[in-house]
Amino acid sequence: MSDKKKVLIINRRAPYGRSNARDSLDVALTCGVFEMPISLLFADDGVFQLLGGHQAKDIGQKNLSANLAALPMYDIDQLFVCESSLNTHGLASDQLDHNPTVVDHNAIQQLIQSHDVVLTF
Amino acid sequence: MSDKKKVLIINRRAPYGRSNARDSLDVALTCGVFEMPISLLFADDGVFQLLGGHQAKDIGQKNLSANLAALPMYDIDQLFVCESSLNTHGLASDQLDHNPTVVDHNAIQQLIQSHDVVLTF
Amino acid sequence: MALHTLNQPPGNTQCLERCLNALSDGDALLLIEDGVLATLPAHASRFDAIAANVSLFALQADLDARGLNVLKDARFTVVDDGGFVDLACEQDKVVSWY
Amino acid sequence: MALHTLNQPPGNTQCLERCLNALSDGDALLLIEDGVLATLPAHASRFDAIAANVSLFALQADLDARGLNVLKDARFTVVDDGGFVDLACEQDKVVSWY
Amino acid sequence: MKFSIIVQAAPYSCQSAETAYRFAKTLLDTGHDLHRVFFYGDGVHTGSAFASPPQDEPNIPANWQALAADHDLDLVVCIAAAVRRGVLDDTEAGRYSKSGSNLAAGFELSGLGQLADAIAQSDRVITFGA
Amino acid sequence: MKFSIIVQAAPYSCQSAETAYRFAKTLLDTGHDLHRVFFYGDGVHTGSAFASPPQDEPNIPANWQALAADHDLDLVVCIAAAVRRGVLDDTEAGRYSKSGSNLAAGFELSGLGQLADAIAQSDRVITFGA
Repeated sequence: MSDKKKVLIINRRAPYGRSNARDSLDVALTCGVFEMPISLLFADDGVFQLLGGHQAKDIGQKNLSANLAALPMYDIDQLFVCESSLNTHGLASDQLDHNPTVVDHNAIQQLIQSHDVVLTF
Repeated sequence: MSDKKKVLIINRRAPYGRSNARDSLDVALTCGVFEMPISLLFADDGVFQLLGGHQAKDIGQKNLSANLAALPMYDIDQLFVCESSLNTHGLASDQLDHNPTVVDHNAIQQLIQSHDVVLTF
Repeated sequence: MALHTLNQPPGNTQCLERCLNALSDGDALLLIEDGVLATLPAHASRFDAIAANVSLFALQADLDARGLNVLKDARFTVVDDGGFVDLACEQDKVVSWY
Repeated sequence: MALHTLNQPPGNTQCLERCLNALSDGDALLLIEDGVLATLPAHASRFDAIAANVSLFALQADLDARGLNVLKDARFTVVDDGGFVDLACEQDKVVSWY
Repeated sequence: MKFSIIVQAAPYSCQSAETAYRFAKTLLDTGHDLHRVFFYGDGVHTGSAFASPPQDEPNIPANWQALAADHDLDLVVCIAAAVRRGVLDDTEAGRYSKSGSNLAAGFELSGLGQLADAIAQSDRVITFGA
Repeated sequence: MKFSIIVQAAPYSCQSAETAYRFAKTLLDTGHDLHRVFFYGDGVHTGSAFASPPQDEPNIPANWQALAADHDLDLVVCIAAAVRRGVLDDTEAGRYSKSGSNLAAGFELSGLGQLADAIAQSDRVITFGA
């Protein structure tokens, strides 16, 4: 790698209904292997990826939260969650796993501007 | 065919962005070939399927409106469009091709109840 | 009478509203897949305008997958896959909102 | 500064709002595919809250396909595929909303 | 009661593909009939013999094949949707001069007339969409 | 300027698959470089050699192949996404004991590391999503 680009991955989809959440996590972990600085933002229905207590066996999938737990092993610790999305769904940040930082729309604009590459899932 | 089931097809997607509109039309025409009574309801972004003046050549697709023009040949003349969807997009029924009947939410409930099978696209 | 299924999350407002506006007296609504996210109390008011005798259901496996069993609003009856099939039999037709 | 592309129709409110809330001063927004349906004057007020120096564009081929060239709101500048590439070069990065 | 099922969702991308299978298995387990399963749109990829998911994930095409073998199911893949998406039986592979075919055993390619027939013949038609 | 493109959309179902191709062709026609195209999710079906669209519709896999031949492009199909969806090269077909392979010439199966590399090497990364 010639360059350590800072990558922001924005996760907007609910877990399980579509494969976006899992696809996104695979990209994040791979970038982590290559030691690229990664930030993850969870917004819209994507905030449900962080909610605890998933039991996905009966729908033939693996728990996403277990995979998210692997992030620190790749030094991925910059996790953000959109405040207005939490409010929309009546969720509090202490119901979420992985200790994301709560951010508003202005902070999200700053995240986009301060990273070199932005991927959306 | 043992039975002439009345089929309602609800079209909710914008044309071209996804294949739903074309897939739906193919089902409608096939049911027409088998002389099944078909009604078509256009709602939400699906109302744009009826807007005139499509020129889809540059995006590598065929004009959907030309295919819709084939419906009368299969005796499919029960076309409905959702009033609130037209209002949402600021469209008037006289901007639409194929002379759909404008219906409100109550009439849509009646359409669903009065058909034997409802398909959504 | 119809069984309506909805598999879209509440963020897909257009799909949820379309489904709710299509419900008639005696119909049943079953939330499946990402649709079960609408069982959260924060979304309860969206269901206030529907007819009183429309029954509301949510699919067990999908609630479990998303950790919503303990969080969901009480007016949704939880059904398993057998209950899904039963609902499809009890109603005259099935309308899928997706 | 970023080029934002949006390919979802205005009925996907969550995606449109998310995109609009993400725009910063100097960014550009290009509506593509079903996204161009938001160029209708009925949706103009949705764009009122964005920063004054965010430029708004819509892709020619997608407007043509949907019969919107004569209907679209005047504040959207029409670009062809070459203009799309140019916008991606002029801005530092591309953010795709879909 | 006699059901037919329309599957429009691609396996591994959309949960609907798995929900459709679970619904089919449950209705058969509880004594109902399944007249036909019609795979349409991206649902045609369910009929791919080449799908090779990891060992610890469900193999949705194989699950349908096993169910079809147990219950003599009619698994119809829309031919127009399948051919453009690269799901071919031997006949279509020959017609388009391809090196091989990939329609899984237990599935067949056929036209939308099979969907019209399913609508006419079934007590309930249920769509699993994408 | 050096671009990389991520394609997540399935041809024939999502217009994004066609938009991505048009964008790639335009940037090459106007003198820019295309470092890599990475097909991910349902976008992997773009690499199917079996896709057989009607004569009067665009053949998106063939269009990419022609563009790759003209410009020596690197068309990478995500191996994990492809294998589970039934897009196989000869090696994977052998590994899973399948009757044949269907990855189109001009495409190659590889891992997500190729996406990370594309991000590192390119001035612009643009996603065409589904």
